[in-house]
Amino acid sequence: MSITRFDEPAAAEFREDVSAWVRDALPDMWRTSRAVMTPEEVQSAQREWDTALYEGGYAGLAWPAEYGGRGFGPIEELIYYEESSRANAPDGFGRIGRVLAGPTIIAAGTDAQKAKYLPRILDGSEIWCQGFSEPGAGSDLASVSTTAKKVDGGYLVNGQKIWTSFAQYSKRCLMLVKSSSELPRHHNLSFLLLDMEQDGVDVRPIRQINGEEEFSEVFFTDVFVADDDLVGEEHEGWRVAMTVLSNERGTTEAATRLVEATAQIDLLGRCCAAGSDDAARLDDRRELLRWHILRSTEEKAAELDWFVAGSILKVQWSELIQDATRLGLDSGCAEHRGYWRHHYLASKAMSIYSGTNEIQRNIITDRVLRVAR
Amino acid sequence: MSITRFDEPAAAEFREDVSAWVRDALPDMWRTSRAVMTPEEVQSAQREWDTALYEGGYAGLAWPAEYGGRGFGPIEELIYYEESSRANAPDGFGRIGRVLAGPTIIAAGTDAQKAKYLPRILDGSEIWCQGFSEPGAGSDLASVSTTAKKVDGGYLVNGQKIWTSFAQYSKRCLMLVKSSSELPRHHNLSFLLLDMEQDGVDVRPIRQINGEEEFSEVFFTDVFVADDDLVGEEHEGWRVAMTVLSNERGTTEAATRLVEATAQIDLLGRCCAAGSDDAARLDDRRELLRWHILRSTEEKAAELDWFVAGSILKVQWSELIQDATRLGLDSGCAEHRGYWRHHYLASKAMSIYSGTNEIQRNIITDRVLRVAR
Amino acid sequence: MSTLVGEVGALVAENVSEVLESTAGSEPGVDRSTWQILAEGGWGTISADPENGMELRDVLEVARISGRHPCSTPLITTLLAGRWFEVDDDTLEDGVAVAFARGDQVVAPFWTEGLVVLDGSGSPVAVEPSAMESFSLVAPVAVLPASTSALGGDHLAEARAAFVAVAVGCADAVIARAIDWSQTREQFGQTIKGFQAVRHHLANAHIAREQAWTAAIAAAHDPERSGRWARQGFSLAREAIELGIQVHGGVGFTWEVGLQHFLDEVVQLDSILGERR
Amino acid sequence: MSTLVGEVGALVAENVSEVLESTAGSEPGVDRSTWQILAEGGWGTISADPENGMELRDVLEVARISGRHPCSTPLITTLLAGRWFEVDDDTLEDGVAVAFARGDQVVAPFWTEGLVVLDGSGSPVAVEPSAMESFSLVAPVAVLPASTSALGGDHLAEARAAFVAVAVGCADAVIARAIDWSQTREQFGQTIKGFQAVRHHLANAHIAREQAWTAAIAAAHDPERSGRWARQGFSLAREAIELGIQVHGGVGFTWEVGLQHFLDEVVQLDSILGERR
Repeated sequence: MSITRFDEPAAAEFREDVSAWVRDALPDMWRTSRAVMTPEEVQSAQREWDTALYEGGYAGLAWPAEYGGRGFGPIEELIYYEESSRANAPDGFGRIGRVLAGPTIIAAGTDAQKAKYLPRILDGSEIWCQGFSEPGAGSDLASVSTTAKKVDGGYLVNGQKIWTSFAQYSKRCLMLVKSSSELPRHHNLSFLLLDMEQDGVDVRPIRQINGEEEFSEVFFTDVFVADDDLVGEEHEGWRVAMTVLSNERGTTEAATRLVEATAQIDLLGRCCAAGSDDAARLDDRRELLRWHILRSTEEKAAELDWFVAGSILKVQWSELIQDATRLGLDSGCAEHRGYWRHHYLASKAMSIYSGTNEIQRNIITDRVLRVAR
Repeated sequence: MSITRFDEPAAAEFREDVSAWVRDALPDMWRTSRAVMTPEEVQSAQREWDTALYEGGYAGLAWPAEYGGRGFGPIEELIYYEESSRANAPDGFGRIGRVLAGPTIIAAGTDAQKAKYLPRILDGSEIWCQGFSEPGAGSDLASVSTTAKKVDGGYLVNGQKIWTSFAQYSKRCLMLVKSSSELPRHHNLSFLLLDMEQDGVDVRPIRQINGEEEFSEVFFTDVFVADDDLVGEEHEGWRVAMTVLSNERGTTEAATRLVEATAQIDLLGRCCAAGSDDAARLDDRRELLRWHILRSTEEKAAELDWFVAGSILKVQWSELIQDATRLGLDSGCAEHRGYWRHHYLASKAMSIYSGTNEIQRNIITDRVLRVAR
Repeated sequence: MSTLVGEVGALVAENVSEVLESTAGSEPGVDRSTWQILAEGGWGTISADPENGMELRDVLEVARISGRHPCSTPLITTLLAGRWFEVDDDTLEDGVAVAFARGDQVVAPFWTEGLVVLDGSGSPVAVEPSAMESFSLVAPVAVLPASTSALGGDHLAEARAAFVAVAVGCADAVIARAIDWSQTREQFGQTIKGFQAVRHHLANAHIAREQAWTAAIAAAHDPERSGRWARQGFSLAREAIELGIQVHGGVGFTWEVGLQHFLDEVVQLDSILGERR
Repeated sequence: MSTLVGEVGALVAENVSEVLESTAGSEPGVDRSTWQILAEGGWGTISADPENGMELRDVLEVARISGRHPCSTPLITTLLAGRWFEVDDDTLEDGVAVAFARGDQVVAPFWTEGLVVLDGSGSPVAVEPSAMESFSLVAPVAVLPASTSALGGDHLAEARAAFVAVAVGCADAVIARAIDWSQTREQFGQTIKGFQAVRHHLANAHIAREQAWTAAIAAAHDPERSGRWARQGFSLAREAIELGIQVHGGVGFTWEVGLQHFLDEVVQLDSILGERR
């Protein structure tokens, strides 16, 4: 039985457990010398963290117990994210596996897939990435053009994915491909689990607007995927993808963004825009976002009209961070000029990824307010 | 030859002339006891002002000399509006006649119509109103449903117009009616000049969101319009209406709104939101609007890409006044609470009338940026 | 702390909603006859007995429902007064209004003859009918004697939470009407629900309304910052209503359509309960 | 006072535009070879001779044109220096950068080796190549010796007007690309120009860009408030660019598409020339 309200005593107890564990489990180096670590040291701390999560029992919080998880609900997840961000815990490499690949395989995979993949996702030994976005598809995910051609015993994958996090570290990729050029839209896609350590997989980092390389493009040339690695029915991958994406959005992402917004808004209030109405208003909005996340999490746990929250949260946090960084630029403290320029440019992507804010608004009118077109 | 740049010496001279004349011509009572005048006294001052404009030669600034006008261009018009608003001159009842009916008749009317109507518009003896908007048509002006049925010697008009200013004072109405139920859209309307002092014309004031009655609904039941009072070709009234509306929008309206915005923003800066960034920002936007009007007026006079300006100005002044009144509510000085509540509620209509702001944005993309749908 | 409504709140809200749907007039102002029915149903006294288990969060649920109707009743102030003060059931059944500070005045919003007005300490205040503010056609406000003590402290904080919830109800009403209107109004040969600009106005109205609801809930949990929550909540509810009015086009401005009631109610509440910067 | 460009400005703008269209590289940074062509055409010295009749408003026209191209040249600072200082034609043909205050630093934006840097009084300043700011990949900034006197007074005001015009040119470029993109990019079976949300983004970008242009013109006429005009102008140009990027979706964020140059250029200019609150 998982927690459904934050006012249950169990919620406070769980928070204490998490908080104590995070304090203990943080990699030493991360705690003491995070600011001066080399990129290699950061990577090694991230891998260490994946292992620590597994050993501490925090890798599969919301996974059912039969697959090694704890069987918890959204409230425990939120508490975990709040406490780990409060402690500035690292972001492990295993996030896509734990949050997307695992739950997808649990929901739609075969017994063989479960046995083969789940343990290595949980223990952090195999890193996953996701291959949904494509340059030509954009917001219209159903129009992916990476193809899977049926061959003896499996498929040959050809095409290009983009905005792929962790691609350079990944053993596997969960991906949506076009498996039929004849079947109708939404029934022409398949969902595959692809081994990234093959010839024909070419990972190229993308240089972004702020000069960083957070994401990659991945090119696939005749890459083999065995029949055993098809998830769900052939050509019915769209249905599987919808499961994954409904996991992707929502309170968890918002909670991590809240941490980001908090750091920025604190800096504005403490230094760059101290005492201004603008900074005070952003702080009010930040506090509102926090409550909106709590409220949404409880509604999700109580299975109230949960569907609603994801799009609203996405619009809220993306616009909050964009407005905060814009105020940072405009309030113009010399010492933090570089900080704000960097975060301002990076924030421009937030109204686009995870579903553009225009798409979120479409979703609200279509599916929440149910106004037919 | 009219003025094309504000830096011509003629512009400064004209401004001096106008300013001196307005000071002289203002009705005595208006100058001394405006705040305590009864509604009847206000009306009588407005009528006096119509006469004064005629006698001073300011009634037909932009009308050609052959029709009793001065033959001036947009710069002289703007200077006149600036100076008369600076002096808080009253708004005459004759505005629709001078700005819409007269120019329409000059552009599209017959010689007989010109001879019959223009002198009485100029001298203020006949007040006009306009009948375009209808409850069922909204932004889609071409879908008017007030009908004109052909009868011997003219038409019988039936239907309803809405948002009609000055209707209760008007001798005549320039209006768009549906003259054919068979012809295609945009070729099924006629443009008529209707005598309001007939049976079958029923003027009912509209009570607005703030409790005021600035506009009327007008109901027409079998009201006769003679063939002589058709403007342009039968069924080609849409083309005539487009002339009128391109007159309606633009710099002139923006200039009068600037006066309104200035009063509000001054009050915010002086009292209700004194010293706040919000008030300073609104003042910056107000000053920008002023320059945008100047710039647009010079571009119009120089026949540069004038088409552009009207929609941008409309969006600018309506949003500026809405934001100013909202700040007035929020900054919450007790003394001016009633003032802000009144103006806030009234400003809600500004993003709707004179073409909704959504329509303005459509116009910009369609016709200025020329992005085909 | 939980943000979810309890069973009592859900039950009361459902029943109050039924009464309001079936009886409440569509004219703005305080509707005495509807109040009569609510009082007779026992809904005015339910918060006064702690055994019923009605929490502030539950009052919010009822407040939101009551905000959806253009006519007003003293239900919310009565429920609050029942929580705060020792008030006998007869008084509660008559209906209770409470005294708020507004600038240097003390006022009782939604007051009408026959309602008992309680000051900040729960004592009755005599009100002259002539004390009605003439300007407030839609949300009547009685100006109280200047010596009246106004609501303060935790009571003010609770009232703020409850009246932000009323404002959310106002937004609910306008959004529902805007959705209906968008499905019937034709422009340029199609119903306006087909225009993405209209659809995004509706989406933005919904976002603002949901955020306002979060502000109401947060205010109930965080009384120390109730002024900030009220400011945000009223402002967001107002934004939702503004968008709903914009969707209506010109007809949104006519008295008959009645959207002004909801907008003006939120503006009035904000002027009384929102913390000014 | 007139807001209209003069004949000289229109002529220079047209010719400079032709050169930039035909030669300018698409790589961000200072493009020396294009500058060579401009200088040989005599466009760098034209403002130095009062007989040519080039006014500040005319410089704005040229500045807007030059902002439309991702590569930079010292054209605008050279035209300004020619107006302000006694600089010989050879120096102007080499290209001139000028010294601006930025916080407690003095910097020369768009500087590259071979350009003469003039301080606030028109005297040359020696610049070490090592003084380049490492972070500024797209709009190079040289940090000058702290003792350098920066531009002030009327010269600063004129520079503000001219560089707001450059920012408007940046917005022009991004809007033009967004319009092109909207006409080719397909989503959900149609080009995205069919979506009203995209169309309104374009309209709003256009409104912001036109307002920014008004700010540039106003700054040229109203030097006393040049700081406020610069703040507004840069902020509006930035808004236009943000909307243009949003229309591009994910590809707007890739280095290859190159929109970041225009956004970053405006951000850099604002940090140097915009008045902070």
